[in-house]
Amino acid sequence: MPETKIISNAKSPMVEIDFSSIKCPGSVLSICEHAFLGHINIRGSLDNSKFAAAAKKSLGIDLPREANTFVEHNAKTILWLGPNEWLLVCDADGTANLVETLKSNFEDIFSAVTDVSGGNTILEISGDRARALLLKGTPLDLHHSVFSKGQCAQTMVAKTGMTLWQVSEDPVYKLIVRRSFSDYLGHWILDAAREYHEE
Amino acid sequence: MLLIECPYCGVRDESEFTYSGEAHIVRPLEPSALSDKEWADYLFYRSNPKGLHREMWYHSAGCRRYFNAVRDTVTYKFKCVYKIGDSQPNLDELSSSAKHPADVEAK
Amino acid sequence: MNKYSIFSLARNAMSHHEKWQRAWRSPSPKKRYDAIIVGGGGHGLATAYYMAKEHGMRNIAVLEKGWIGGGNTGRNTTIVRSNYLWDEAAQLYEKSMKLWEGLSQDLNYNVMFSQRGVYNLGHTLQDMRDIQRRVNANRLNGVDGEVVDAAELQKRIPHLNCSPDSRYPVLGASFQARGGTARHDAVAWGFARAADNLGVDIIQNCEVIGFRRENGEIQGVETSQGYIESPKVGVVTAGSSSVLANMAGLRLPLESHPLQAFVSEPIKPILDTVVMSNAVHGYISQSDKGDLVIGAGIDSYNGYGQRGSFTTIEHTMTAIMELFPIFSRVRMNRQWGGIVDTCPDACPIISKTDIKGLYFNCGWGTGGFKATPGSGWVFAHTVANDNPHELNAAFALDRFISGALIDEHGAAGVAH
Amino acid sequence: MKRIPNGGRIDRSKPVNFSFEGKSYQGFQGDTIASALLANDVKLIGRSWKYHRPRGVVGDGAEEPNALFQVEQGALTIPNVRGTQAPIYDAMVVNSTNAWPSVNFDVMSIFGAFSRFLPAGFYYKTFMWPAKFWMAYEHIIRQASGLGESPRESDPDHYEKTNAHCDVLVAGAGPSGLMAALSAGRAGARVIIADEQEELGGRLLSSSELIDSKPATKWLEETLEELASLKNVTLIPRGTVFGYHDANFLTIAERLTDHLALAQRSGPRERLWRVRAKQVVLATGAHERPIVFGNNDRPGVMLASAASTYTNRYGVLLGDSAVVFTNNDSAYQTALDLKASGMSAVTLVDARASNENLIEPLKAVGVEVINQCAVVNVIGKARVIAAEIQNLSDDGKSIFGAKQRIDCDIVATSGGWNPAIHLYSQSGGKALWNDDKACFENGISVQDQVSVGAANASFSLVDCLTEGAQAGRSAAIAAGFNTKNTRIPGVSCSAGTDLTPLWRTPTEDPPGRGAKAFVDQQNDVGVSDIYLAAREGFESIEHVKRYTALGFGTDQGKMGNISGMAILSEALGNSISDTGTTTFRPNYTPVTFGAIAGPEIGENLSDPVRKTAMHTWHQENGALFEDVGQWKRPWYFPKLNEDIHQAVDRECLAVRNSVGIMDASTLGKIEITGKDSGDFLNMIYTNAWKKLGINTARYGFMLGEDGMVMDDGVTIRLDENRYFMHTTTGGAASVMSWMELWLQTEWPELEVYLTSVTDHWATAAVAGPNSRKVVDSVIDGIDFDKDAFPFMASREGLLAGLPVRVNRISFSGELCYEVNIQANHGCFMWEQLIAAGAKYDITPYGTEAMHVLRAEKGYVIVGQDTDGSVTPIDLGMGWAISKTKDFLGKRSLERSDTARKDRKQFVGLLTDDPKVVLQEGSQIVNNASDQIPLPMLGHVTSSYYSACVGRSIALALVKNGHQRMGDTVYVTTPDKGFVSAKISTTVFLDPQGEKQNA
Ligand SMILES: Cc1cc2nc3c(=O)[nH]c(=O)nc-3n(C[C@H](O)[C@H](O)[C@H](O)COP(=O)(O)OP(=O)(O)OC[C@H]3O[C@@H](n4cnc5c(N)ncnc54)[C@H](O)[C@@H]3O)c2cc1C
Ligand SMILES: NC(=O)c1ccc[n+]([C@@H]2O[C@H](COP(=O)([O-])OP(=O)(O)OC[C@H]3O[C@@H](n4cnc5c(N)ncnc54)[C@H](O)[C@@H]3O)[C@@H](O)[C@H]2O)c1
Ligand SMILES: Cc1cc2nc3c(=O)[nH]c(=O)nc-3n(C[C@H](O)[C@H](O)[C@H](O)COP(=O)(O)O)c2cc1C
Ligand SMILES: [Zn+2]
Repeated sequence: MPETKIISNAKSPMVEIDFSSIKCPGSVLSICEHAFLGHINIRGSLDNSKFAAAAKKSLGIDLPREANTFVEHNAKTILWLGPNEWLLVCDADGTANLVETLKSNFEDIFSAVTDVSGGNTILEISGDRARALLLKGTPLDLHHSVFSKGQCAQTMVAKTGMTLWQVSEDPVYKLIVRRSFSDYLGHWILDAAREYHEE
Repeated sequence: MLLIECPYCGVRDESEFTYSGEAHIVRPLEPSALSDKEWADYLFYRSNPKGLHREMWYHSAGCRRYFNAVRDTVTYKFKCVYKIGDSQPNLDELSSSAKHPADVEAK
Repeated sequence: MNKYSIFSLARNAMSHHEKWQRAWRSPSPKKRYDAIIVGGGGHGLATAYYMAKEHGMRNIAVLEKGWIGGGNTGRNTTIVRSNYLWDEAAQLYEKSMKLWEGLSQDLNYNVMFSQRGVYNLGHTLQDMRDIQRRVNANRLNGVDGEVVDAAELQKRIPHLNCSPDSRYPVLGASFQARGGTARHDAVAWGFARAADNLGVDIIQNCEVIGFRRENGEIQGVETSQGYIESPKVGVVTAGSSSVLANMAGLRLPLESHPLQAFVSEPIKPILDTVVMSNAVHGYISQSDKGDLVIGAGIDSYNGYGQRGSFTTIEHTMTAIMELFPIFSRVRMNRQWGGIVDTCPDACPIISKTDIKGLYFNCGWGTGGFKATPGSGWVFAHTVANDNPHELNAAFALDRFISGALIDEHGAAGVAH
Repeated sequence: MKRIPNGGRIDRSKPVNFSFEGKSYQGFQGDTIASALLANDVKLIGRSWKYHRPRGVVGDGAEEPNALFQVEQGALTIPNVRGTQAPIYDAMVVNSTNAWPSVNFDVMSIFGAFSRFLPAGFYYKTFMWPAKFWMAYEHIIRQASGLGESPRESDPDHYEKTNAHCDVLVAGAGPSGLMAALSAGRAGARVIIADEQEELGGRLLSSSELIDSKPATKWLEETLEELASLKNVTLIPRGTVFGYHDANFLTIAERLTDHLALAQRSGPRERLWRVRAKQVVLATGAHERPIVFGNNDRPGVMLASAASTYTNRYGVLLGDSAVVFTNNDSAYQTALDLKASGMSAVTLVDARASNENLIEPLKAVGVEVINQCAVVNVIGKARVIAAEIQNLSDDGKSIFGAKQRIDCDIVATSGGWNPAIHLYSQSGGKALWNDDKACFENGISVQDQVSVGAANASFSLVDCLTEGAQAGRSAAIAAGFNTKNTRIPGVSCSAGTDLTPLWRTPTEDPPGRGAKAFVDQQNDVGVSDIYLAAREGFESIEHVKRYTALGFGTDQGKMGNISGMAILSEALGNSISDTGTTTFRPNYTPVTFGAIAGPEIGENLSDPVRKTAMHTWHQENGALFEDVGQWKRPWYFPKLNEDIHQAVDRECLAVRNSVGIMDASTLGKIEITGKDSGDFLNMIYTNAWKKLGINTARYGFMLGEDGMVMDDGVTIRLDENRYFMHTTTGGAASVMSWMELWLQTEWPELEVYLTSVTDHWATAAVAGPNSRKVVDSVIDGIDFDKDAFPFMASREGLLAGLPVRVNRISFSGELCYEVNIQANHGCFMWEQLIAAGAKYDITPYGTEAMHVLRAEKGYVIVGQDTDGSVTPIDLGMGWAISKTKDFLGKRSLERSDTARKDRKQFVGLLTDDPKVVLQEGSQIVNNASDQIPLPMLGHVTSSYYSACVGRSIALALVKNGHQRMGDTVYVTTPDKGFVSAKISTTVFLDPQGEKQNA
């Protein structure tokens, strides 16, 4: 997937990192940044049926209740972050509207909706070595019997936090890292991938 | 290297958590009514037991929830975890469920 | 007592070393002592020694649950310095430093006190401000100190990585020339032998399991070897202090944490001073045997297990690699942990308690080895006179009530 | 070359050239340094640590105390390489350690002659006079200590780390480990099996037994093939399991390139595996222990199993004749192996009475067997020439009769076997003494762990295979897999395991008198040292360890510790189980610092480098950076040839006179939402929040419960139930968890949610009299009129169509607008502002100018002007403390000491000489001529030359300072002098705040 790191007046958080410098076929390891997406943090309690209903009304799907899972709906990914917290990833264009919709549907309900799009970026990691690469930095067990498609987790990778989810069994992973840590993570990945270079 | 069960996310590595000290130290409702000595007790004095300890952990790199745990400060084994607000487990019952001598006494 | 000297060594060599006396006796506990010191670490043994030497108390005992020197005394990185920030702390540690300077002769035991100097590195502008502040305060308190810039530091410690390209470049350091290291075991043994020589009973494998008191006064201690009567009990049990306090129905403002350290294989001399860094969190020196002795930061959780988590070791190792990249191919031989009694203001508690005749000397946390002689000296005074010496008056428990804490976190960040 | 014509696991078609002590030698692929040197008949390979006695190879693995080498030179050099485990490769450069100028002629061997003056602990008794000479003595002691040399250059190699999870971790790949891996692997469990050796197989690699009627090595080959074919099994050869931590966390150091010739190496040198295992099977085998006797350290004295290994596995011909000395059955095989290797004379000396069954096979091949005798002494210095034996009494406690001399090249000895319980002990288990087998063994398991095979004191091959298979199966079942029994292969005949303990050959004289008999060769600890320690009252084994250095070396006493314990119990007259062991600790064998640190070192990786959206712009525009927390913040932007002072003066003047721009993105930003947000803030901050108007801002202090200032910042009310908090750059994360702590644990009933938005926003502070014009020209939708948009107000607008929030707050005391934009547009915004400011010569400024500007106004920097012991009242900001409500830390302010009126207080300082800039961190005194210790009043927290004020200014904490305006005090200088200064207010410029309100 082609990466876009600069559009008109925006720069992606990982603008300085060149993943194509990892010299190996994509089937071995492939990494790209999905910048400029919408990220909306949603807080509320599913024990509050009004909140649950309002969320469903706004999103067209229930917020995932089960820990460490995510759902996809209408080009939106909704990740469970905690017992009263979700992250919604969507197209940049729709973000502002969605934030407004959520806020108005949540009117008078104990909740919070916060646009955090500028603070996050997403990496997609795939290939035979994807799992091994991540395992160099994360204490999470990524074996398919433990962590598979449909699951997500917030954890550490190297010395920064990440939100990780598995998109397909191949495996393809996506991970969110905070903007200010992303350049660091980029360097970490380039270093960790050195082993996989094919001269 | 502890292995900690977050009551929300499940079992995770120690590196995702931040230790947060003794649990159930309730902030006095009316601090100004306390003597300096009572206030000092709340602020600084800790039970610091050798053995079972009720303590707080923060899943800082995960769901960012605080929760409580009972852990043995000698074996470092967690006896149980429970959510903030849940009733305190009975330490005597937990300690009698110790598996073997090494569980209660340091090597 | 056999006097130790090169001559006695030679004489004994002639008799195949068969005539050496015990360094200390192995007495059975008496029924009653004038005072009991609980805890046979360096501090406890020093206390007993100075009680006997300075205060003429001869009918006293040190009770140790295991083997003397087996607590933190036997597992610390042996850094000795006195460049603390606040007046009270500086005076206390400086008293200790002065005692160190004559200790081998005083005890007739070579504790190998090596004044090879101690550097505390600064990596940020704020570190450097703090270093200036501390060195200035030290000088006015009569404690030697010097601020060294990065260029000078590079000359003095050629293998230290002072490159501006490191993650947290070394900007400079404070230096205390009189600081250094000592042989930790010898400190315990030297005090034990000297105390024993003055009549102190050192009783090992004798665990205190309870206190007897009446009308708010201490009567004696229950031990694994039976009840022992004494009107004065000084508790010097470091990581176990809360456990002892609990036996007496007291609580302390302490938490016990694992603190880890490790050594490399022995290598030929390469580092002739002590280097500490708060910011990247590691400290290193080379022992006389040749191993690099490296200390970590405390593990965050409470622990009585004398072991900690591997991540802490890794973290410290990263720090050491930042400071001394040349050691990357050297190997780590052994790692271990101690139980440190940390106090909210990173300063010790040397205090009377609400129970008459019961005294606590604790809270030295990650940095009390350097204070061993001084701590014993002031605590001996406190127990003997039922009153603190002016050097330790500020370290009483009441500071937690009044709020007059002596916050040494800055100077003590990694306080070794 | 001393080789057996064929056999063994060396590849005779692949000669390998290497050098030792500058001389060239040849070995074969498959040789270790030790085997290759022995094959070249090099017996003297090093000098001992203290006495510099000549030493040779004793063991064949991790237990080796002597064969430690310096391998390679320069940046690649490695100290203390264990020659028994390190393979040779082409052009390898090997040197001995601890000998000068050479092993054969070592000047320091003079210490050997003085050995009687250097018993255990001699330095505690000497070097005390004259006191000041100790440092000189110490220098000499140090020069003599240490083994190998550290590199003196940075390591060119790279180290990797990985996390791993498995159902079953098997440590050790001998017969028992392999069977465990096999049965767990067949069951489908995720298995990791690691072995520290170059090849998997353990003792099978040197075994002459048959398994399933095939040579053991054939069975090994087939088993490894099957394991390699199982996808769920990970094999890690050259992988030492070196640490067993809590919750079944184990560490493995895998060596990836050290066995290759330098030119063939690529990729990482080592990989550290951080393994979390559900079940652990310890199949780490056992270490043979020698029997201790006089001069037992002479080159050529070795373990019986090692002698077999060198013979069978490496095809080394160890000499022409041998004496094998044993107290147990296992060494009988060694005698057979040595005889079979072609030696002309092999004598087996057994301390026990004769046993026909054992003797028969030996006699058959011409091995002489002598029973109820013991080797008492070894003749020869640089190599063994002969062994002397004497009769042993029935109880094994005395020797008698005439000494008999047997000429030989090697003396192979076996005192029995010590199960490798290291990892078990590290796991927290307490080893138990087994009297029958005379060894310590696995006691109760305290983690999900089991020991098998020789590690479990089961020494026969059948038992090893059986226990391994069972353990593998049980572990798989415990991890949730279903499985049947694994077939146990048949074993021809297993060697016997009978043993009668004999720790040392008794001596006629007390231990201090006769020939030196070594227990721990690496540390030169002899029987006499242990007796001396006991005599001097060091009765605990832990004391003996520390007094004599027993077990302190790189081998951690694998060979000598247990014997040392036994000898101590003999000296003390108690039992071995009373004496007990010392504590087993990681590392099992030493592991490189590089592997433990891993790849996360250096400028980019040792700690995250946090960067703002404008970072590249700053870089391109010449900024120097300051580390603030993990952030890189522009410190100042020097123009050509400017030093820091010139640059900062210029930046400050630009802000005061025209306009400057600063990157303020790093400040922590937290959104606080919910109907109870105001109440919550009331508890978190010292001042009151509920009446704050929407779109207005207020400054707040946050205290710890101890009443001391913890953080500060401006918080804006965005709407009825939403606030936007700023924290300090370094404090952001801790403030967030602090607030969560209170919300979640103490006041869960409050309807408040917190969301960190630090990274979402990029922020530029545009400050200076011309700032209004600059922001007005690029931002639409905001009326920038002074009254429409007053100080401490907040507005939303658009910049090139992008939403921005503009806060009129100021840390410089100037008219100032902080513009916030979604961070992806941060750089764009910055460039727009710069472009718009061009006509006012807009000047980017860094943290240093910011510090000066705020100091001119007397604004506090938490962490610089405070140190965790300062209250808002001390700072002269009592106005920010609410009298009417409770808040965190309030009660502490009333404590007797905290409420004192004469605490250290925040004041200004003006030097009498306006050109003198005080040093930050200087101490302040009343009277410079007082005696040391000189009472101190406080210290200088901030100090600058202020181009705007036209003189130096400083901020300080001074005892009772608020009551001492105008007093003269004295301030230390770097050259140990003092300068005079007067106490002043903290505000040096624009006291009425006209500029920021303009
Ligand atoms: C890894 C590490 C590194 C350190 N590095 C340094 C450093 O470089 N510099 C420095 O100055 N300090 C350092 N310290 C701190 C220093 O070791 C301690 O502050 C100091 O040794 C404390 O001495 P002590 O005699 O009070 O305690 P200990 O030596 O711990 O003695 C207490 C004794 O009390 C005994 N005891 C406990 N309970 C009982 C009972 N119920 N009955 C009888 N006896 C009992 C224990 O067995 C123990 O022997 C370090 C500590 C550690 C763990
Ligand atoms: N006859 C006797 O008295 C006697 C005594 C001892 C052993 N033996 C024989 O030795 C064999 C023992 O088999 P086994 O499988 O129990 O042990 P083993 O010695 O064959 O294998 C153990 C393996 O574990 C490795 N190892 C040890 N610690 C390790 C660690 N921390 N990390 C990685 N690897 C490590 C060793 O290098 C070795 O390769 C049997 O054949 C047995 O008959 C016989
Ligand atoms: C200053 C110092 C130096 C040490 N040097 C060594 C050493 O060279 N070799 C070694 O094996 N252990 C060394 N140790 C560690 C001890 O073996 C031991 O681990 C430590 O005293 C803690 O005791 P424990 O492991 O028995 O619990 C050293 C310890 C200290 C405090
Ligand atoms: Zn969680």
